[in-house]
Amino acid sequence: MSVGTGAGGDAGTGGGSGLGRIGVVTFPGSLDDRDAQRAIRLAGGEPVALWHRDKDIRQVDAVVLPGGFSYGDYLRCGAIARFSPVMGTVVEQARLGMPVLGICNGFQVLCESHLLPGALTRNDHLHFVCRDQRLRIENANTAWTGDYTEGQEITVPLKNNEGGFVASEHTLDALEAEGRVVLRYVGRNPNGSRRDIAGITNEAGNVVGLMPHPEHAVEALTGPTTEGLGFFTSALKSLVAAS
Amino acid sequence: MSERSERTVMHSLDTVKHAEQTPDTQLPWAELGLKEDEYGRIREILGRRPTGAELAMYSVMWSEHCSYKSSKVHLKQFSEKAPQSDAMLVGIGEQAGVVDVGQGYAVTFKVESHNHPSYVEPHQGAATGIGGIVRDIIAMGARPVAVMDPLRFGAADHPDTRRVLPGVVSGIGGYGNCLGLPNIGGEVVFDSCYQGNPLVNALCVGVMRHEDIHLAKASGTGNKVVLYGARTGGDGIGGASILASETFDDTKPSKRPAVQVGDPFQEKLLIECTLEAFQERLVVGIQDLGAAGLSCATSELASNGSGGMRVELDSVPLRDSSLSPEEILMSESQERMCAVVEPEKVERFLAICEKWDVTATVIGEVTDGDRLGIFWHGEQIVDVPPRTVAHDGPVLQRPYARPDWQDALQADDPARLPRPADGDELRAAVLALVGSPNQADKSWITDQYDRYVLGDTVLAQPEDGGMIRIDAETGLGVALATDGNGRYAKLDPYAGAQLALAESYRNVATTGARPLAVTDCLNFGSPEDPAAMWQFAEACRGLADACRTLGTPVTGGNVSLYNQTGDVAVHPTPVVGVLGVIDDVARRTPMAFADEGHLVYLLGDTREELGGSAWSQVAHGHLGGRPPAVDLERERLLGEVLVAASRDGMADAAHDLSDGGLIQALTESCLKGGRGARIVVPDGMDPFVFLFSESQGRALVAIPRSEEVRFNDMCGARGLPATRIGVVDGDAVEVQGQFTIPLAELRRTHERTIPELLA
Amino acid sequence: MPRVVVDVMLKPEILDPQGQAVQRALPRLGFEGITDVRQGKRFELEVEGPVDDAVLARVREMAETFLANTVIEDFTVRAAEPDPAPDAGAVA
Amino acid sequence: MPRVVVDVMLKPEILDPQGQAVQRALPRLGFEGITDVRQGKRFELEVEGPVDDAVLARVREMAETFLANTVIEDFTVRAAEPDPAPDAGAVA
Ligand SMILES: Nc1ncnc2c1ncn2[C@@H]1O[C@H](COP(=O)(O)OP(=O)(O)O)[C@@H](O)[C@H]1O
Ligand SMILES: [Mg+2]
Repeated sequence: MSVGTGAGGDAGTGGGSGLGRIGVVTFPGSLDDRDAQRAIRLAGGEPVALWHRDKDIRQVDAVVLPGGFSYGDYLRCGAIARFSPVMGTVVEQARLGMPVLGICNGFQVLCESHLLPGALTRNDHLHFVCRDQRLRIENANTAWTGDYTEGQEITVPLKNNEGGFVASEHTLDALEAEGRVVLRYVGRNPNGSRRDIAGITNEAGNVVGLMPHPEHAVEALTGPTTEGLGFFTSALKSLVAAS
Repeated sequence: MSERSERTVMHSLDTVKHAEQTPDTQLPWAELGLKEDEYGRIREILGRRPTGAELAMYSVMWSEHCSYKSSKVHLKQFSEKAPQSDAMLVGIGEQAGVVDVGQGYAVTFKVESHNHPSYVEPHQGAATGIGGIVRDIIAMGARPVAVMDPLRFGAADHPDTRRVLPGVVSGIGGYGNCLGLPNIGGEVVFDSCYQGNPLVNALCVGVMRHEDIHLAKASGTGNKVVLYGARTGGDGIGGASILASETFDDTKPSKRPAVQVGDPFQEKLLIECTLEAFQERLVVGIQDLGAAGLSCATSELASNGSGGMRVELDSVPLRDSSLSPEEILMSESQERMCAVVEPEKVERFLAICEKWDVTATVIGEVTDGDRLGIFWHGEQIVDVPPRTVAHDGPVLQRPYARPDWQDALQADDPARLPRPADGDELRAAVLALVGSPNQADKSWITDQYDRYVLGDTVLAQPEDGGMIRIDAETGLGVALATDGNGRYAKLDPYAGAQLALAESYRNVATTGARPLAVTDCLNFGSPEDPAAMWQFAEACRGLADACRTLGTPVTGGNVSLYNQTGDVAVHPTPVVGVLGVIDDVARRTPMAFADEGHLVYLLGDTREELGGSAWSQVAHGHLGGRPPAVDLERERLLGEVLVAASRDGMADAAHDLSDGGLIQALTESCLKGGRGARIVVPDGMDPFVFLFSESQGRALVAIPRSEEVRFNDMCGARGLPATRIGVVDGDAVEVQGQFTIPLAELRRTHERTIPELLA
Repeated sequence: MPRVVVDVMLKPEILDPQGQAVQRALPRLGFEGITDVRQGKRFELEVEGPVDDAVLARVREMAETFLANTVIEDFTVRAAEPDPAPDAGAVA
Repeated sequence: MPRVVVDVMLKPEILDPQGQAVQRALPRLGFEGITDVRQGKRFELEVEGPVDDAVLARVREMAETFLANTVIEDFTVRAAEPDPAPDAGAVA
């Protein structure tokens, strides 16, 4: 995975082709929305800002639900954001096959919206944790991981308070059996996640949720690595392939 | 609740008219913290007795916390002695100073204390500390881009530290993380002097374009005053005067004022909607609501502006409908701001607030004339010249005197302390040092802070300074560090303040950034104690003198007095933050020794200086003697060399030397890079002094062999001593002829202390 | 004002790190004999009219779709008992 | 197992950002008529012996010093009612 590590200006805005418009939703309290936009740009795509109150998702080809504390994460992480107008459209389009990536808070929103099974609970050590996390790609066939290889290990930042993935044993078994565990923590499990799960996908492989932040590992200057960029390049390629 | 019941209840509304008619009515001025002569002055200013609401305003604005009445006469020096600096766009006096960093960008930064509230309720106290300083920065027109948190706690193994520290850290993290501001540095110091009085300081830095600087003033007759953000509740009523001005006495829980709860989500919305309003040029003047709430915001806005102001207090949206007008004026409810907006732009301003789900209300307007009038149900309850509330508070010339114990303390030289005699004892002393709570790894704390959010963090803890990129095209960035050493300041407050500046300056330069400007938080004991007042006066004098020498003006800061438990004050603790600029962040110098074969150079001179040192504390629990000598010209020279080495790509890593001396810095750089080092003690140098002395003006640098000649030539030409002391190599730290410590052992010792104490 | 109380607790099979942390801390503070601790949430909703069956049914719906995440949590809904004096009054 | 319930709520005069967030969201979800929401904590403690006055007194002490932060919170302690069936079963 090699990436230009330069200034992160507007690497490829649009690129001319109609494809590669990736929406990034801003909820009140979203924090990593600009970072997701930058990652999309660095990957060669065109980031499109989406607003939580709008049903209209501006004809984007894919959507990222970014990290942050939507609505302060006050009730449960993602619980309030799930009911925003934009999510109605995102859920509808996701069911029709549009690639959707939920990062951290976005993952929590996807679980609350029942686009992904399970839930994310308080870290077992009860602290917010920010660290560079080693991960293993378990499924390189989703819309967001095609540029990786199965078994590849990457390091990207992890930062959250409620990142422990839980689901019933039955659901966990099914996720494993169907190859829907996309990412696993390597080394110390940072939050008590069941079966070291860091990210999962839906049955169709177009919706992926993960707790770590690939959008913060896209420039050597500001991230621990540039190994997160692959999520965004993968999506752009999958869009081209699907067209 | 007792606060409320103790308050004198006005049975009927105490209007201005009523006050004129009832000159003899007794008001509870003493309970509100005013002195008799101060009350007399208020009567004189008004030509009558104040109303209850006026009294509330004066009392809170004339408190130590808001008026700086004890410190003003000393703080003056920061302006009087300020070095000429073209970089200063806005100086002391505004919410925060503004510094020109080039390319049309301006940066504003400030450090503030939230010490007392953080002892009462660590989580909320610290959280609202972050909230307050962030609002100061937004109120200058800037987008906040990072926070830092210099912290001091009681003894690491004291049971109450287990209550206070985790709460403070979760409060800072909970609030800052939720705002989406990276935490890029700070300090954690343990010392039993802070047992009943932790120091929780918070720094925020923001960035704007020059043309976006906003000031807190209400001008333009007819312009509207808009209050927006959280609804007003009974939070911290009287908090500013009672909580911050008087010694907190934990034996009387009934005296505990209401604690404020922070709502970082609300603040995040406040940031976004304020910045959007700035962008559309909707704001004439703006002020955050902090201590003293609306009393402060309205009087300062009006006082700084050209006219007067009229406020309809009934329009203030309330969380608690039973609040009296006096309480509304004093409430310190968090997450509120006040903007002055031209009438034709109000609609758009309110629409932006609505977009962000922020409650916003027009509560008044700018008037001609020069009075601040506040109305309640149509009746006037305040009629004051705003300047007298906001700026003409009392100024005290508190007596101060060098304490009689100072000589004995300085005479108690650490030279008498037993020292490690051979390699084995040195080895043990090194492990004891790097595993001691003050010198140990702080990741247990800093891992609770998001350092990545916003995507522009180039350096963060444990680096010497935090560094933020502010322009992605050009690579322009700023670096910040905060430092303070209460032990040095206790031994000599004049030198201690200068050493705090020197260290912070050095930390910034080590990253490759050019130091530009200073903010400070002066944490001291009771100003009513002549000894504490002397410490304060000396520290101010020292800092002002040093800033002049180094050419780095103080742009703003904060004073926190009454930091004591009973009669025992904390160490005088001036915390100094330095801001530097770097033209291209890609040139930054990190601290890690990561490359096998690089040469380790020690810059500067090492003398036997152990007074106030970490070694004397860890090995002997000793504090005495004199702190290390201050040599500001040397600091400047060292800084120039470090910046040049970064710019010209000569140094791959650098780490400044501070508490713990050379061996501490070497340990940190080796552990960060995952590489060992072989070190030779220079000829004629005592190994113990070499490793543990805290002589100032020094740094370690790692130089690729290919750069050695060029680097040496540069140091030689500039006259900075540079000694090659070893090489980055292997997986142990070896001091030849003395001892070897495998990295793994060093790491274990360095990293386990804090988790074991707190987990 | 009439109030409805919604209690939300993690399902028994879901790990409760907060409850566990409390339980582990208790002996250190000198409290013995507590064999398990679970920590959940309590919501007090103030409603406009009287708390009748219709109101309770609507609050139950609210809890089901919003206040609780039924993947991991159980809830109960009931009318509030007439205000109990809190054990710790206004200590301040 | 006998259980004691400790309810911890923010004092009425203290800002409750969590409760407010819930309250603001309700109308958007189509739930009207809720005039205030407060969110607190509920602890369920399983005790060894029967829940007598001595046990309740000790739990009260626990709540006072540990479970609640009495600077900003009030609490109540009581023996648990015999297990109510939760309103929502195992939906997952
Ligand atoms: N409370 C804190 N918050 C954030 N960073 C911290 C905190 N305490 C210490 N750090 C960071 O840990 C590193 C080491 O701290 P310290 O030894 O005090 O540095 P120095 O001696 O260079 O001033 C620095 O990067 C500092 O910013
Ligand atoms: Mg340093």
